[in-house]
Amino acid sequence: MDLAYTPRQQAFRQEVREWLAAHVPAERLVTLERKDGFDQHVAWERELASGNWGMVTWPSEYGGRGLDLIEWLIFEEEYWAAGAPLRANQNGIFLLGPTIMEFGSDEQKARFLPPMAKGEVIWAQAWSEPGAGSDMAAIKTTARRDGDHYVINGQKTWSSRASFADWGFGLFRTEEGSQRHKGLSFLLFDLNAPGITRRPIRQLHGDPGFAELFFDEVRVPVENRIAGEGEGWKVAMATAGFERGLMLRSPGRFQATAARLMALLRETADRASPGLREEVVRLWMGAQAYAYNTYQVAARIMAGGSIGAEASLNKIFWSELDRAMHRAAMHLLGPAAELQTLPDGSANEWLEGYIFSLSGPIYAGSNEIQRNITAERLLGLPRVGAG
Amino acid sequence: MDLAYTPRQQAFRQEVREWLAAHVPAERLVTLERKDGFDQHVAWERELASGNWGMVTWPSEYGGRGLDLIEWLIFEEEYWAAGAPLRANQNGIFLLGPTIMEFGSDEQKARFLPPMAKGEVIWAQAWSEPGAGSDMAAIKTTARRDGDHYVINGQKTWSSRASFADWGFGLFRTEEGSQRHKGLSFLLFDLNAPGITRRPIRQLHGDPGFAELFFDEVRVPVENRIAGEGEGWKVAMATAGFERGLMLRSPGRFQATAARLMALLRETADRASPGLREEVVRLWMGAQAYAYNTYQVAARIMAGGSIGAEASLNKIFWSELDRAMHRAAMHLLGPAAELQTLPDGSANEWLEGYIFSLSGPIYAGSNEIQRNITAERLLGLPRVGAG
Amino acid sequence: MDFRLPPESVELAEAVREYLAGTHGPDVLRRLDAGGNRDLRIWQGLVEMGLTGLLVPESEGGLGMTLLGGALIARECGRACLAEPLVDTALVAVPWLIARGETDDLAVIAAGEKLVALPHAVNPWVADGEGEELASVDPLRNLVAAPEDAGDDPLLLDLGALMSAAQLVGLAEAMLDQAVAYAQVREQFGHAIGGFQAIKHKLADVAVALEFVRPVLWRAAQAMDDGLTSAPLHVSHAKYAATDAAYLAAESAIQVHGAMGYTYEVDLHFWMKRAWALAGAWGDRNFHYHRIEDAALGGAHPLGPQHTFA
Amino acid sequence: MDFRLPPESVELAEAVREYLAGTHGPDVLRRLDAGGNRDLRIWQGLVEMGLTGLLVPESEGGLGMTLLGGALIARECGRACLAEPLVDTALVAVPWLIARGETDDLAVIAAGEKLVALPHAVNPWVADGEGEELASVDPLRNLVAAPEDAGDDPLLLDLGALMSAAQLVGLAEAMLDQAVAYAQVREQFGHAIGGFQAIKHKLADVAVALEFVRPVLWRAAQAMDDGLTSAPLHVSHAKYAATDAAYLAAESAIQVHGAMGYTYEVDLHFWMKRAWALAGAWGDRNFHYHRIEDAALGGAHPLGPQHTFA
Repeated sequence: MDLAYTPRQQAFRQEVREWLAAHVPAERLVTLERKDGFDQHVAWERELASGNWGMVTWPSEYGGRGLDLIEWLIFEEEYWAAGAPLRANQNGIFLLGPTIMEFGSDEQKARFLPPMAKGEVIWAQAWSEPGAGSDMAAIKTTARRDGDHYVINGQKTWSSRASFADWGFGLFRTEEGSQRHKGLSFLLFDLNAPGITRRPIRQLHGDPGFAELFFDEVRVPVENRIAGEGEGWKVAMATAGFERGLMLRSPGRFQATAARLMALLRETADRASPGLREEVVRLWMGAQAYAYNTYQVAARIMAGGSIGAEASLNKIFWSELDRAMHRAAMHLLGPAAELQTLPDGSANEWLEGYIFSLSGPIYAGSNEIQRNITAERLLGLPRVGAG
Repeated sequence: MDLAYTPRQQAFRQEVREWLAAHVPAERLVTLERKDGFDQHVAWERELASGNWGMVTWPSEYGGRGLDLIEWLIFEEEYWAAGAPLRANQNGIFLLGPTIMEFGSDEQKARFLPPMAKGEVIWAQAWSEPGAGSDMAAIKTTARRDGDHYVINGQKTWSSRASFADWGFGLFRTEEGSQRHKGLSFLLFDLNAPGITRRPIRQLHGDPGFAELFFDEVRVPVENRIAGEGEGWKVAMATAGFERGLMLRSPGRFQATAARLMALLRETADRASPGLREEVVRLWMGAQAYAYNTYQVAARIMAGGSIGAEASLNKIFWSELDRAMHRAAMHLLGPAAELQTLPDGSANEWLEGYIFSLSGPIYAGSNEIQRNITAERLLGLPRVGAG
Repeated sequence: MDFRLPPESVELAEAVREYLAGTHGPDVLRRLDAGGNRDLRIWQGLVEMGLTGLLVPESEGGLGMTLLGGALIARECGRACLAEPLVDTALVAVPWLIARGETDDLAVIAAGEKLVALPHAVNPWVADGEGEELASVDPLRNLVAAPEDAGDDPLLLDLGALMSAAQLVGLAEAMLDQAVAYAQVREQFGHAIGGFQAIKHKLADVAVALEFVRPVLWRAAQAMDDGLTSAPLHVSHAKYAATDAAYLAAESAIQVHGAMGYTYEVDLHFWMKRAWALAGAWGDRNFHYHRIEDAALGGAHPLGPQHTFA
Repeated sequence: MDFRLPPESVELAEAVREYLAGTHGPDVLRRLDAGGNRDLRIWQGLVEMGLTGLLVPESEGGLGMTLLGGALIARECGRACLAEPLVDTALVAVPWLIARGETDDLAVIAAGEKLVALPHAVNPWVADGEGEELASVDPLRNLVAAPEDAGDDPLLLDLGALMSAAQLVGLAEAMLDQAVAYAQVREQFGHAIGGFQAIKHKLADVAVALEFVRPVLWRAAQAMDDGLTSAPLHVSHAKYAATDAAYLAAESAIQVHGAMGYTYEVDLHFWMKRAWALAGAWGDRNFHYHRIEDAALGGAHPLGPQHTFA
C-alpha cells in the first residue's frame, strides 16, 4: 500500500487544475434538464473534448488519453473541486462507451466512440418500460428482424437525457414470445429516426429531465446491435454494472458536496442542533470512506481484478449518503430551505440537489434491488419466491 | 380532552407514592433470573399484594381494587418513579389474568385469579417450540384426550420465568393431525406435575431466565382448558394482544429510564458527542410520546373501544425505544460501559438493561412480524407468499 | 384526565376531510399551479363551512372552538394540501388577536372578508402577504419578503408552530396513503410491490412514526388551550417530531413510487413540497430542538413518569 | 498511489485466520470461560506463528511488519474473538516501545516470554495487568483497575485505538457471518428465514457498513505507518466508524437469531460482549468524535476531493 501520489500524478493533477481554472464557466449553467441548459452543457462537453478531457481513461484512438484509474480519480477530484458542470455525456462515456469497448465490434468502436468522446453525439439510455422498472426482465418492446434491420415497436420510459439527446441505447425483445431474460438484444438507435416520438416527462421540479419514447415501426440496422442477437441481457448487466460500480459516481462529487456542507455548517453553527452538527461531520466521514473504497477498488481493477456484486454496496452507499447530505443541508438552511433563491441572491443549489438526490436510491436499480443482490450474491442468502 | 387529574386521581397518586416510599426495598434486589433473586421478587409480589397493590384494575373479588386504566397508569408511573422491582408476576397479572377474565369459566376465575393476585402462584408462559417461534402456528406439542384429562407430549422452549415458576400456560395440539391454527387448545398446567422436566436455558449474560420444558405423558385435567377445545388460537391471539398492547410495557417504565438517561447525560455532558446529546433528548421525547399515546388508548378503551392491530405499532415503538435508550447510555458511559460495577461502586444497570433491551424486538412477536401485521392489517397491503 | 379528542371537533374535521376530498383533489392543485394559485371559489367554500370563524368567539359570529379543534382542522388542510391561507388567518392570526384583545376585525375575518398575514422574526418571509415576491419550492405558496421590523412575539410563534406541525402531520398521513395505494396496484416480478417485505416494512415505519407524533400534537394543542407554562416545550416537541415524520414519509413515499414518484404526473410532489416548506416555517428543526433541550435538559421541566402532564 | 493491501500481510492474515478457525473455535471460548480465561497452549501457538514478534524488527528476532500488517492481524484476532493479550502486547506496546527507543525487551517479547500491559489515562482499567480485578461483561477479558499515575501519551492512544478498531471490524464481520449462517438454515413459515427480505435487507445493511469501514481502517493504519500529522484524525475515524458498525452488526445478528441469540448456547454472545468492551477502549465514541470534529470542522484538516489523502 502506498498512499502518496507519484510526481507524475502530482503533475497531472496540476495540469488538470490549471486547465479547469482557465475553462470552467464562471457562471453556473442552466439545469441540463431544460433545452437551453442542455445546450450549454453540450457546449461544455465540447469544450472539455477540445482539451482532450472528455474521458481520460479511454484509449487515445477513441479520443481519450489512455490514462489509468488513479489518474481518472485525480481528474474527477479536480473536476468537482473546481465546481465544473454536470456531464451531459454521462450515459455515453461512463455506460455505453465501456459497453462498446467490451462487447462491440471494431467497426462499432470506430463508428460510435470518437463522436461520443468529442461530445458530438449525446446518448440517452432506454431501459425501463411502464411495466418493467425494477423488474427489467419484464421488457415487452419488440425488435422484429426484417432483413438487415430490426423493426421496433413499443414504449420506453424514464429515458434520461432523452428529451434532448441524439441517440439512445437499450434492450429490446428480438425473439418473439421469449420470456424474461431470454431473447433480448442490445440495440443503438437514432432518436431522430422516423417512427420515434419523444414525450418529455415533466419531473417533480417542473423540468423535463427524462422522456417517454414511443416506437412505431422504427427501423434500426442490424449493425447497430451490440453483441449477438439474444445476448442483450448479459450486455445490459455489464452496462448496469458500470453504472452502479466505479464510474457512475466518482467520489469527488460527494466529497465536494461534503466540503460545501461542512462550510454551510460553519456558517450556521450557532443555530444548528447538536445532532445535526454530528450528522454533518459523519456525512463528511462517509464521503471520505467512499473515496478510500473507490481507490481500493480502482487498485484492484488495475491489478487485473473486477468489480462484481460489490457494485451494489457502492450504489446503496453513495445514493443514501447523497440524500442524507442534502437533507442535512435542508435542515441547516431551515426557513430558507424552501426558497429557490437564497437570501444572499444565490440559487438554492441545496434544494435542487436534495430533490435530485431523492432519485439516487431509485435509479440505476432501486436500492431494494441492490439489497437483494447484496444478500443473495455477496452474503449467499437464499432466493425465495416473492420475498 | 382534559389533561388534568381529578382530585381523586391526585389523592390516589399520593396514596400510591406514600405506600411505595414506605415499602420499596432500599437495596436493589438480585436479578429475578436467578433463584435467589426470583425468591426476593416473589416476596415483593406478596408485599405488594399485602397492600392490595398486586393489580389495581382487577375486580376486588379477585384481589384487585376495581380501578380504571387511568388509575392503573398513575400506579405504574409512581411504581417506576419509585424504582420499585420488576414484576415476577407479570405473565400472570398482565397476560393470563385478563385472558381468564375474558375466556375463563366462573370456576376457573375463582380458582386461578385470587392466588395469582396474591403472588401465591407465579406463572410462566409456554408458547414457543424449537420449530415454532415467529411461526407460532407450527406448534407440534400434543395434548391427547384421555377421559377427563389431556396427556401432553412434546417440548416448549423460551418459556420465560419457567425455571422457577409454579404453573404454566400455553397452546397445545389437541386434535391429532390438525394443521396450523386449527386443533389447538389453551391449557394451564402445574409445572411440578409428573412428566415435566424443566431445563433452564442459560442466557447470554449467564443467568437462566427462561427454560425448556419437556412433556412426557403429562396429565392435565380437562377443567384446566381455557375456552373450548380447538379454540386455543383465538384465545392465544387475545393473550398476545394483551402482551403487545397496553399492559405489557406501561409508559412509566420507559419514562423512568429516560429520566435516568437525561441525568446521565447531565453528568457526562462535557464529553458526550453532540449527536449523542440530541439523541438522548429525542429518546426522552419518545418516552413522552409513548406515554401520551398510552393515555389516548386507555381513554379509548375506557369509552368502550379496544386495541387491535395498533398494538403492533406499540410493540415496535417501545422495544426499539428501550434498546436505543440503553445503547445511548452505553455510549455515554464509554469506557465504563463494559464494567459490571461502575467506578462509583454501583451495579452497572445500564449494561444489564442494554442486554435485556436486545430481547425486546424479539419476544412477544418479533418486530419483523409486527411490521408485517402493521402493513397488512393497518395499512391494507397484500399478503404475498414468502414476502 | 381524558385524552380523547372532543367528538364535536372530530366530527367537524371529518366533515372537512370529506368536503376537501370531494372538492379539492389533485386536479385542483394542478389547475391552481397552472395559473392563479388561489381561487376565490375554494375560499368561499371554506367560509361557508365556517372555517374562517373556527376560533372566533360565537359572539363575533364564529364557532368559538379551541386550539385543539383548530389543530384538527389544520391537519386536514395538510392532508388535502390546501394552499388557501386559511390556517395562517383563521388558526394563527385569530387566536393571537384574541389573546391581545384586538377583536375589532374578528367578525370580518369570520365572514371571510379579511385575510391577516402576520410576519414574525423567525420567518424570512410572510405567507400570502404583500411585498417583494419570493419563489418557494412549493408552487402554491405565495411568499413575500419579510418586513425588517417583524416582531418576535412568542405566542404568535407557538401558534404558527403548532398549526404547522398539524399540517405536517396531515401531509405525512396523505403521503403514506398515496404510497400504500400505489404499492397495492403497482406490480413487479408478478406481484403487487406492496406484498414485498421491503416495501411493507418501509411503510410500517412511517405508520409507527405517525402513531407517535399525533398524540404529541394533541397534547401540545391542549397545553396551549390550558395555558400551561410548559406549552412552548410541547409545541416544539410537536413541530420537531412532525418535521421528521414528514421528511420520513416523503422519502419513503417517493421511494415506493419509484421513478413515477419523481414525476409531476404523480400527485405526491405537491405534498412533498408543502412538507419541505412547512418544515422550516415558524421555527425550524434546530430552533425547536434548542427550546426542548433548554427546558428538559436545563432542568426547568420536571422529568420522570410522575410528571407526564407537567 | 496504490490502495492494495500488501500481499504478504494478506497471506499472513489468511494463515492466521485459518489457524484460529481450526484451533480457536467457540468450544475453546466456552472452555476458557468455564475456567482460566487464558491458556498457555493458545499463547504458545501464537508465538510459534511469530505473532508476538510481528512488529519487532527482524534484527530483534521479529517479522518487522508495518502497522498496516499488524491491523490485518488484529482484525483476525477480533474475528476469532481471541482473548489472549496478543494485540495489547505485540501490536500496541511493541510499536510504542520502538518509537520511544526502548528496545531492550523486544527480543523477549518476540519470544513470547513477556507481556506488556500498558495503562493509559483514557482507560479506567488495564487489560491483563496486575492489580485490583474488575469484572467486564466480556468473561474473557482480564481487567484490573488503572493506576492513578497512568500517562496520556498520544501515540500510545492512537496505537490502542487503531488496533481496537481493527478488532471491532473483525468482530463485526464474524457476527455478520454467524447471522448469515443461521438465516440460511433456520426455517419459519416453511422457508429459511434468510429468504425473507426483512432479514436480507437487515444483513445487507451490515454488509454495506462494513464495506465502508474497512478502507477507513487501512487508511488509518497507513497514515500511522507514514507518520502523517493527520494520522490521529484517521485513527479516530476508524475507531468511531468501527464502533458503530460493531454495534449495528451485534444488534442485527441477535435479531436474526431471535430468541436463540439471547442464549449462552449460541456463540454470538462472546463476540457481542467483546465488541461492547472494545467500543469503549482506547477512547470511546465521544472521544474520537471530538478529535474528528476539531480537525475537520475546526479547519486544521483541509476538506474537498483534492485533499483525499491529506
